[in-house]
Amino acid sequence: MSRQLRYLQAMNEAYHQEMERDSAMIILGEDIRGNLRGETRGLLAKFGPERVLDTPISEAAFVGFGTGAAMAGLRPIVQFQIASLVYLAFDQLVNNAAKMRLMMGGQATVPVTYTVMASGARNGLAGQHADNPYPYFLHAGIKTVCAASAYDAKGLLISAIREDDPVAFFAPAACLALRGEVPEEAYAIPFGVGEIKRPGSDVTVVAVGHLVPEAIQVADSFATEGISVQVWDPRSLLPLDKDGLCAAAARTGRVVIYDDTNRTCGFAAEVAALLAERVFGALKAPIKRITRADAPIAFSAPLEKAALPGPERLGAAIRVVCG
Amino acid sequence: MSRQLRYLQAMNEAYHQEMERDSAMIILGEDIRGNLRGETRGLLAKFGPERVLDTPISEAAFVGFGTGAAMAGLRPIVQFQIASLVYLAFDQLVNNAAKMRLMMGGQATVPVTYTVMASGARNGLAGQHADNPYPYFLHAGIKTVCAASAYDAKGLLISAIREDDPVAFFAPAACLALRGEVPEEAYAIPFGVGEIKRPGSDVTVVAVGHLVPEAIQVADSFATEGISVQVWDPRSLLPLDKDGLCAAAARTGRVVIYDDTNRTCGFAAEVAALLAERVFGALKAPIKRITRADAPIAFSAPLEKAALPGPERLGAAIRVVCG
Amino acid sequence: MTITVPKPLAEEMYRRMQLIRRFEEWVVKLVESNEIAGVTHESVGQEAVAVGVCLALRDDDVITSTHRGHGHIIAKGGNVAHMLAELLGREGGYNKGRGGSMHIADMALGIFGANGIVTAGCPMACGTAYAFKRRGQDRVAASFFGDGGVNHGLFHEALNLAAIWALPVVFVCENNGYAITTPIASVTKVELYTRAAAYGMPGEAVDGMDVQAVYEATRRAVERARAGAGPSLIECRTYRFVGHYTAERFMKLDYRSDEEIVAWRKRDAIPAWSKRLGEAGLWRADDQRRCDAAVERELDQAVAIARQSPWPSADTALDHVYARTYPGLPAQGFE
Amino acid sequence: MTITVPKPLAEEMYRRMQLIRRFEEWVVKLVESNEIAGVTHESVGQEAVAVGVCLALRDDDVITSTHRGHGHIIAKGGNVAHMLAELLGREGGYNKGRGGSMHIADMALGIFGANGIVTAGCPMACGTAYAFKRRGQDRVAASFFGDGGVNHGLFHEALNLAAIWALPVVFVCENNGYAITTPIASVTKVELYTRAAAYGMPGEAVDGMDVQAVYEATRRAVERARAGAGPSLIECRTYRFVGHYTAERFMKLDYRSDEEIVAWRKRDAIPAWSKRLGEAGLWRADDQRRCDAAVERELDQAVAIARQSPWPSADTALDHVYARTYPGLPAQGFE
Ligand SMILES: Cc1ncc(C[n+]2csc(CCOP(=O)(O)OP(=O)(O)O)c2C)c(N)n1
Ligand SMILES: Cc1ncc(C[n+]2csc(CCOP(=O)(O)OP(=O)(O)O)c2C)c(N)n1
Ligand SMILES: [Mg+2]
Ligand SMILES: [Mg+2]
Repeated sequence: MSRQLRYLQAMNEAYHQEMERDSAMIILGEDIRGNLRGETRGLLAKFGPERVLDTPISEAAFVGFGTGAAMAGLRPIVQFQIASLVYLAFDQLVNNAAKMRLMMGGQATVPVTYTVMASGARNGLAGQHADNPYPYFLHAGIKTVCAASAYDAKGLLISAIREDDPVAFFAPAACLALRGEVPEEAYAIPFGVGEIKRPGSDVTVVAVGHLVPEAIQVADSFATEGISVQVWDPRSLLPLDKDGLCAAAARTGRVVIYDDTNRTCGFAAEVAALLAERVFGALKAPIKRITRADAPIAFSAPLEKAALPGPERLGAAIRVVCG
Repeated sequence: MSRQLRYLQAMNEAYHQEMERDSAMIILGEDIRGNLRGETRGLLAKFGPERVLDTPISEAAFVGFGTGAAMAGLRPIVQFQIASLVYLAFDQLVNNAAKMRLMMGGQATVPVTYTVMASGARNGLAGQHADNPYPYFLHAGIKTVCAASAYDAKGLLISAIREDDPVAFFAPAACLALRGEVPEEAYAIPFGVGEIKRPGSDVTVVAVGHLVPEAIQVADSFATEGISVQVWDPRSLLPLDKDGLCAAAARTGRVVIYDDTNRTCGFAAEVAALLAERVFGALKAPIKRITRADAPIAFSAPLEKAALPGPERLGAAIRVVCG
Repeated sequence: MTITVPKPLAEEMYRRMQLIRRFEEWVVKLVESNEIAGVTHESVGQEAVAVGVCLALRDDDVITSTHRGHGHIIAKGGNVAHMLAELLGREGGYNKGRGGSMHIADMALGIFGANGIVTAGCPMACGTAYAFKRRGQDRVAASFFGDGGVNHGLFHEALNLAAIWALPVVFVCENNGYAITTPIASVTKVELYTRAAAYGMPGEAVDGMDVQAVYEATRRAVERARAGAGPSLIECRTYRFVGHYTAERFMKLDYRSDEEIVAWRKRDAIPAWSKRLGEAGLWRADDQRRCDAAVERELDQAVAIARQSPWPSADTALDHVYARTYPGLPAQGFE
Repeated sequence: MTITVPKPLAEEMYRRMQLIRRFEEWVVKLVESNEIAGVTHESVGQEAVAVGVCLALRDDDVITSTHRGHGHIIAKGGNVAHMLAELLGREGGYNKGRGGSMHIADMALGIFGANGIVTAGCPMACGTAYAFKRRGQDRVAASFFGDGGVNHGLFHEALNLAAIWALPVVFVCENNGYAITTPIASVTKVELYTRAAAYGMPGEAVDGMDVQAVYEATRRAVERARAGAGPSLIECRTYRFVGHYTAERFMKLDYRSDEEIVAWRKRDAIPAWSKRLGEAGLWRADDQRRCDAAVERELDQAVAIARQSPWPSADTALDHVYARTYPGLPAQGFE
């Protein structure tokens, strides 16, 4: 009942269970067989080299390969070893895979899951390896989920895999070592349904990915001050649970968005814009965004920390909107 | 005094005047010499094949080439024949050129201008050729301008060229045939300074690129109804004239953002978020966004029109916020 | 210059080439009468490549095409009425009017789409071929691209993938000498087909104005692929008799000399093939006329059908974006 | 196996190789003591490539480097104290602590940056070389990349650009047999250097464990480039004695056999070169020891200097993003 798994183990279990269920599934990417982090452990042994493919360093081609394979009836998982590699395949993602169905008038079905490993900053990854590129996917209209816990990782990954459209699954670097309760059987967390990860009545914090556990900690710390903080996790960023978001925001009338993507045109901007449009009347204070600065992440720890959103800033923002 | 030029001629004049001024400048891209549209007319004859380069169809490499050339002391203009080609060079743009200076601790200076031709939809361009990808640049922190008139085209392009950082200059497809007064001498429109393109006191329309002239028409049409519509054009999207924007919005207390990029995490989202944060107290109505739908543009005219922002929708939104 | 293919195939080669030619001429007319919007790239002059390649494929083989795709689609058996309805933006078009010239597809016929991005179809052909291979099917994917494509990173990555996994793909380079205004010799120092060696696959150049030569070369490559021996690269040397796109005629470009165009027009594959059919005693004087007339009838009817096809309704603009939608997805541009 | 280079150069080859080796060993120690954060890729085993190439360059020539860049930077004359300060994230580092291992640069020494994206430096080297050419300078750009890079689209596009414009670039492929865990033979069917032919440039393979062989091959390519005859590709066959990155030792990966590692370690370029120096009568018994001791002193001092370098101040986190800033640019993450 309360089996604990790490985030990467939860992903691994989802891969195993789904590939077992559906022989049309294949997985490909760089060093899948080598299994650097653990999420692809045992796949080669169980499913063989025809379904578990190590690719050359050719991101654009292996994304296009996934599109073609999907159109021809397979269900590929295309794994990006690090998040910023999506840029190398950007045309194949946003101008091909994502548009194929509409452009063909519904003829093509493109059931591909992109697993984007280790997104976001983590201690010393520096400028090119610390991005959290999901806003690009959202703007391009690609279905996107970001799992904040081991439980969500398994459930959202399974939903992503079963979806008949391209879906990007983001696994934040700062989440990969998390542990949590994960049921053994396969289960799917529906897209477009956010979750109140911590109830509260004074202010709503909308948090994504590794910032969800952080936000919960900050929320807990406010209990002593008599400020009741609700933490809402969208889980799937596109489709976004707009009704759930608006309801959560309207309930408190105060909102802080806590998101680790660049500020300008980031996810927090979309949430703020949505609320300014839909629940304007219910708002009691300006909507605050606590995000990454619009800057590449510098290597050195103090600089890195200064550019990232952090619990102190979240706390300060909560005080401002409640004050 | 009132010489009229087309938008493309204004760009052409900027190219000529700046390349004449600075022998470190080169221009490269696909079919620059062939001069399909007119903006590169006469460059080859005047500046010779060493400064006017036709590239192979290798967008990623020619962007990287531009970065290297700039670091070594040249000042390249890298032209994208159509807007969606930026996706093919996305890594070289957002993960290399844009980050080089920070990653090198200030050692590298990368004075490159990317001219992004014919962005946005235009009658039948269909799914892959109708994008307006500036939100990707904004999110990545790349300085970006979008010129709405022939006058702005020349002035903003000259500023872009003189900037010591990578700058993307967007030339919307729907603007290329516009005519307007353009001074003969070289002039620079400063970055980070928006412009009230039409004064008004009841509602502010924030419009970009080809939607600026459209918004002015709609604004004019409201005069008879007694609604006074102000049209504000940011001109440079990054840096954004946040003070000018907030002042314009606060003056009217009502805002409609009229932008031809996808809705989710688009430019309109950023503007709305900014206003919800900064001028919340001055707002008299919800902030409305009239944008493109989050969908690839279909080929057929009625579908294309339905997915794009349009004057009727802008008009309806103005009525809602003023009503 | 003997004819080695059976008579019905030889005749079909002629018919499809002629159908392409006349189709493209109809397209130009419809663009000029403003019935077709946007940008169309005609393949006039290159018909022998499309037909030679596609007739060497089986119906259940797949092609990926390019911005200059009309010929490929017709050669693979595409229905010209559905194509024209698509070009007119109608609901009865192949893509229900959503795609237009650069995206025409017929998944049932193995036409996995024209594509507006140079070489974008190449990796997709690899994935498709992999699906065939994995299912134990002996089907093949042929991927068309132009001379401009061979300098693109995707070309390189896709050919390498196909080679290392021995995928049943035939890469077909339509070398018409130019990428828009850029001569291939100015952007590539080697004969294009020789690049096959960089991936360990066979490559050959073939006269793209000789439909039978293209057909034979493709046959060899297809047989290799079906037998599990992996991919090949075929460079077809051809020429477009017209501009890069319909609009070019008004643009006064001068990247090609009139002499060059005239010299290539003299090598026009369609009359040349008709002549050979005659010389080989396979065709009599009026066989060509009969065939041409049938082509005309087919196109006249197709244009009529296409013109009668209804326009898509604006309220379906956001259909077909996803296989599965959710509330609020895709988002409208207004609330 | 005679020594063809002058004695001072031969000694400098040894010294730089040894400096790289011991530098990398320091790095591992500092990673393990948590003084260096993030991910570092050591070049232990590959020293002869970095040194052979860079000593064939002039000071005013340029290199672009990779994620495995420490060796290249030291070989090009980089200051190890500034490098170590960078790795420790200090203000006195080459990049003021902004870059870390994967981005070290010294523009003054022609080191146009390590780069975390495979082959990203290749097109930049082309642009740099173009700048030299345009200014009439006879300077050269050398671009390093691994065996994993040769399947990337950027490799293809960059080599083609360099070839058609006859740019003074030397492309140096460090073939250490693996891209992380992926053996090169599983992702490429041909000998890597043969791909040069696809661009019409000379290519050759060289023993990457022989510093002099690398040096000679690079000299030839550099002379060609300086003379205006265009780019070359050199494949240096080498091996990394250690894991892909420091962390690998704890990961229990099994993509390489112990025998393979041992066999390559026997070919270690550094003792081999010292031995040749001795055999050629250029070095006496304690020459190596003296040189080694100097290397140790240099590194000990460098570590000490680096450790004393101050941390960057958090309020400068948004400096150096742009050459010219504007109010509100770059945006903070909070208001
Ligand atoms: C990747 C990419 N770059 C640029 C373009 C713009 N463009 C469209 S067609 C074309 C020329 C293509 O030349 P080629 O491949 O030889 O095909 P052809 O037009 O000659 O049939 C270019 C540059 C594009 N569509 N895709
Ligand atoms: C374009 C790109 N794809 C993937 C990665 C992730 N990655 C980092 S190093 C590496 C292996 C590189 O192998 P190789 O080029 O042979 O260099 P080596 O590590 O052997 O020196 C990979 C796949 C990357 N940094 N860049
Ligand atoms: Mg061509
Ligand atoms: Mg390697």
